[in-house]
Amino acid sequence: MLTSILIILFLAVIIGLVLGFSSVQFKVEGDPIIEKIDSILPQTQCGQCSYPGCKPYATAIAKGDADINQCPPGGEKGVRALAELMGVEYKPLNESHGISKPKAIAFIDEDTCIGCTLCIQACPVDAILGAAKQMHTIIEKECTGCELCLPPCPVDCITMEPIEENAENWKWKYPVYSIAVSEKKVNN
Amino acid sequence: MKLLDKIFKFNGGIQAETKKDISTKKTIKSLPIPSEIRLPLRQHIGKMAKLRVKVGDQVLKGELIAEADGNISAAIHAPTSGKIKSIEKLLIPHPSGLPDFCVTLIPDNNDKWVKKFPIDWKNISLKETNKLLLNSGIVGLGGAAFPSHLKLGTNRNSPIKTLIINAAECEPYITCDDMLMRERGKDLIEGIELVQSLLGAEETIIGIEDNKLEAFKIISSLIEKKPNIYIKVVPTIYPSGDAKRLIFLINGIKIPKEKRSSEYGIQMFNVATIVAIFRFIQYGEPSLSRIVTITGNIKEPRNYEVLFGTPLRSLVKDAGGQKIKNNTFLMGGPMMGFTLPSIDVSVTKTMNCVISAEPEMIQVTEEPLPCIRCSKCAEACPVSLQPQELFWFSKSDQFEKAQNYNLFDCIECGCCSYVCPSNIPLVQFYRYAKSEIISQSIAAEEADIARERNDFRILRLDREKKERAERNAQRKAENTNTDKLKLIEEKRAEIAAAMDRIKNEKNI
Amino acid sequence: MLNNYLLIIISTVLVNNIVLTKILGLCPFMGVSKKLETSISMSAATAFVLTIGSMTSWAINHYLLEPNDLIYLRTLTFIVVIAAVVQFTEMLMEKNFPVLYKMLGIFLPLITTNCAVLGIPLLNAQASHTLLESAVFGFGGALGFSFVLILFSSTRERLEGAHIPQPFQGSAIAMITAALMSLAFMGFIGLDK
Amino acid sequence: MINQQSPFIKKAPSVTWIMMLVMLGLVPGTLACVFFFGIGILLNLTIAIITALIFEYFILKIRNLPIKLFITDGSAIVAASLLAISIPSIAPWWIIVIGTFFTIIVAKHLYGGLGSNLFNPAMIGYAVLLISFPAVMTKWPLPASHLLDFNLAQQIQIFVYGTKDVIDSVSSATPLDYIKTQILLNRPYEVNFTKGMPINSYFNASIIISLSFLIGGIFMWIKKIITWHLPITFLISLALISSIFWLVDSTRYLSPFIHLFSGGTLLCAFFIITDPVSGPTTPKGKIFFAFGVALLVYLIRVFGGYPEGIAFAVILMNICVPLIDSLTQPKVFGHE
Repeated sequence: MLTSILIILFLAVIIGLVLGFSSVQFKVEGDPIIEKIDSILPQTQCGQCSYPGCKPYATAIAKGDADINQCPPGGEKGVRALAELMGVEYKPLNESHGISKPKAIAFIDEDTCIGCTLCIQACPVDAILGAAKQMHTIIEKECTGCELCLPPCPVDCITMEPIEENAENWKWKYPVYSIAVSEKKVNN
Repeated sequence: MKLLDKIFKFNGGIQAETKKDISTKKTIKSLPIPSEIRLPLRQHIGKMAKLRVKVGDQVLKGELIAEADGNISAAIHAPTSGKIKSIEKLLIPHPSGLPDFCVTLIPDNNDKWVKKFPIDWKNISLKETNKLLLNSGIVGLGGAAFPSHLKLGTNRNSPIKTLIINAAECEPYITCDDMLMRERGKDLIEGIELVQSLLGAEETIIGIEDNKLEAFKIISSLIEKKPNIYIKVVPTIYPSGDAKRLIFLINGIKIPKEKRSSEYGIQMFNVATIVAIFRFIQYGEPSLSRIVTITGNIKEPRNYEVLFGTPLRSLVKDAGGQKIKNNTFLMGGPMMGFTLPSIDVSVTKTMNCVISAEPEMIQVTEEPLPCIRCSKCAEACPVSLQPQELFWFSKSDQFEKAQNYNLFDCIECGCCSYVCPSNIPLVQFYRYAKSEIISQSIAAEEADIARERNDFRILRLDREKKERAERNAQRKAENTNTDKLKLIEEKRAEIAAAMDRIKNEKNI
Repeated sequence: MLNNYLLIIISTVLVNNIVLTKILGLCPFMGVSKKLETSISMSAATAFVLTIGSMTSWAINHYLLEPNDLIYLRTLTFIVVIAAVVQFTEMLMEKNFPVLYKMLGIFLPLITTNCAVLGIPLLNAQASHTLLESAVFGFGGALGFSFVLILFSSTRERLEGAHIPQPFQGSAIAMITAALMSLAFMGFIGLDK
Repeated sequence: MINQQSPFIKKAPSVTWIMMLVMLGLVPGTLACVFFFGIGILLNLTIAIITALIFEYFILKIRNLPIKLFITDGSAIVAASLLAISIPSIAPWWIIVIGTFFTIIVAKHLYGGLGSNLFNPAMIGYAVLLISFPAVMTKWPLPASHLLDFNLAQQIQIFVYGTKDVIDSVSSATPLDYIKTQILLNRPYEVNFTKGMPINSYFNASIIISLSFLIGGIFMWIKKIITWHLPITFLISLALISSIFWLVDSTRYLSPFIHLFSGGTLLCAFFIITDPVSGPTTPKGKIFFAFGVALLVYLIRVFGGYPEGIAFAVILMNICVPLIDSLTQPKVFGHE
């Protein structure tokens, strides 16, 4: 009886020492996984995930505070990529955070705009040009379509316009055939 | 003249029925000026040409309508004299079937030339010649539509040793290069000599498939006395006319996807492009027309010399119309071409061939089955890819893996689909996957920009906040400072007073 | 002598494969076999834990438990030792391969409860192997585990594009595949004689 | 259906046509089997094909796939035929039905049907049967010209009730089985081809059957359904491996000749490992795969517990196929 207790004690001490030593030796700082997650997120900075931007959301995912299905602009593909990176099961987009829709770009109706600069302050990527009491315009190339400029506008002069398909951005479509060859796999 | 014997062989390829004799029975015919000309502003690889005319302008034949926008772009000229009717989005010959900007010109039927400026290339520098070529509007007429001035450009690292003339014309049905060689061999040879000396190349090799006997005879007799021009007959195996495949057949050099042939001292031109360059330099005529094969399900198949912008409808009408009406036309060959969105599109610089679709071409008789991994496609792939794996990944959206299997090395030649026992439209899957990957990478780039800008904004807001805080603090500090000084001074005054008192007391 | 070790290896890798014949360690076998990359790293981690674990377990069994007639403590002490080795491996990985560490996720600490990892030291103790034999047995077990895990994950990657009937997608078809692999491994019966 | 993208022309044999040619290739071998092992082989074949089609029909119906398209592709018939030929001619009917079930339903359709199966369906069916019913699966009739003393009533009786209640004298161990037992028991064995021992009649039959399969194989090769890689590598590897052992100790190990011409070696070489779906696709991979199968076949035949290792060897190598394929990618044009 006594020997067994002694042996267990002995083991506990040895193991404790080894682990204690290695925990000092292999101390980890920083978390490169955040960068990886951030690179998957679409960087719209829209805040639909309930975090103030993509980076904060990435941090929250890495910490385990947020789920992977809270990013509507990333859509199903984004969730899949996150699921793969994190090694968890795919789950459908959480609709309480919004639904995925095709990318759109904000347009300012320049006749209505009163130049209040509220939208400029709201834009997360500084894609709106203009100064006080002057008409504002959107730098199309830089607009992420986050819609954050819509609510602050006092005169509702901003509209979201989906990007039109033209000969330049046109994509070949998924071949459609009547049977299983081309049936896309939905699960896992 | 020398005949080169050693032929290298790439993996696979296919031997399809060439069907070329359909359209070689008659000579090249010039199509009369149509009643309306619609010129798309994007007929080449690169940026859309920059418009130089406005609605209502009167233009002469050969006058600049749109100029090259930057270096990777090509100019567009009026194919005949007339009046600009409109500038609007119209259907263009593009697989998307989407409209794009076009200039509509109403010909006045005078066909009056603008003043031509032949180039005295022997007495001016290469750089100047090249600058002039920028607005020749000449692009690769084999179908790739790569602006030719870039290929003749001077800013390259390695000198060009070999000029290869692509006369393989490997796709079935197409005969425009064949007919050009038969009828305009002299222009071609003069053009070759010109381009060879422009490039400073030591030799020229003409690569021709062994099914064009007549053209071969004519060309060989023309180059009999030319010491630096060789002709090399390659076997009729599609896709021997693909640039990198042809270079390999001729020189045994395998040029990877991401490299240009010029890095290996080789430059390649299509026969029609050579003639266009020759005409521009010799006579000052910009690129205004091309030879188009019209064949297939048509009453009078033959080759036409057609002005750019001519509606396909007038071409079809002149060729007697379709034998079996189905209103479907393919642009390019049957292996790599695409169905035209409408008969109302116009002839462009890339339109080497129009095939009036045979019913069996557009009607799939057998249903596709799943891939049975028979690897017939891998045996046929001229790039030595694994089409069955690419298909497997493309159909299930596993793009990363598809890229690991070198999806982007695929030249979409269609050999895999041609031999597939399961009837799978393999090339369609690759195009889909490529499109998706490209759009994803564009999205990723945009995301990077957005991230940077967002980071910058956060930084800026932080800095502003800090600055504000600092200012406040400073202001506060300033306030407190004066108070303190006052205090100290008061204290000092008190001390001094006390000292004085003590002194006084001592003195007393 | 060498023959003996060779037989142990053949036996543990092919004939008595720890996963397919002994049906031990199914949890990571199913859990981390979705991607080839993770399965390779999982294999490495398990091999490390198994070899070290079976050696330390041997030492404890040989020097502490058997002389003191405390064989009933085997399971308990082995679990503790394995848990410690796993903890150690985890820290090592977090430091050196952080992305992998994140990808393996819960399955890394779960090596502790991997019955293969406990099973091998126990089998070692039962068969009264020597230190070297224990190490070889542990390593062979790990090799067998890695071997089938890597093969299994490569087949599962291939299945990703397959048009599997809805009810059989995911784990179901993986279990069936494992069963068929096990069936094939039955062909090795008798090879270790 | 309208084809809207290139290429607009094509010329390829259909899957059905390929499967039909495979069936044609099987004809000489099957006839030889029938000649030596009796009409039972034909009964097996018939019942296997019928049950395979029935299973196929129902599973397609359940999976909501176009029935006509997939039934006519012929893959089920080929798989069932390969299974039936491997099963002893005196096996009862339910053996075939169980085997076909595993072949069609488990090995093929659970994995997604045509083109998706990881394992060779026929070999899965065979391996399941061999492990579950070893006694039945290793009992072949003595090879003789069974067509001459053909007794339909007896055959059907065997087919319905199995051999147990009928007669015992018709069956014996296969040559590989016999030799293995003899070696295990340290007894001498005969591999002489001229004496009239039962083992010799086995070999004579084996050689003729093997040659018939070879003819079928060559036919498929001429028709370009199979490439040389798989069968040739397999046969050469098996010959090489067995030669090495045989040269080391010819009293313990059989000559390569016997290995090549016994069991289902040639059937395996031309019809089983050439299954495109479960096999590798790259030329190098094919060589690797065939070598692996040969090695495993030899190991299991000589050292393992089962008399014939083809089914196990093929399935084991099938498991390795995705890995082999990804590791043996040919060099892409222009890549160094």
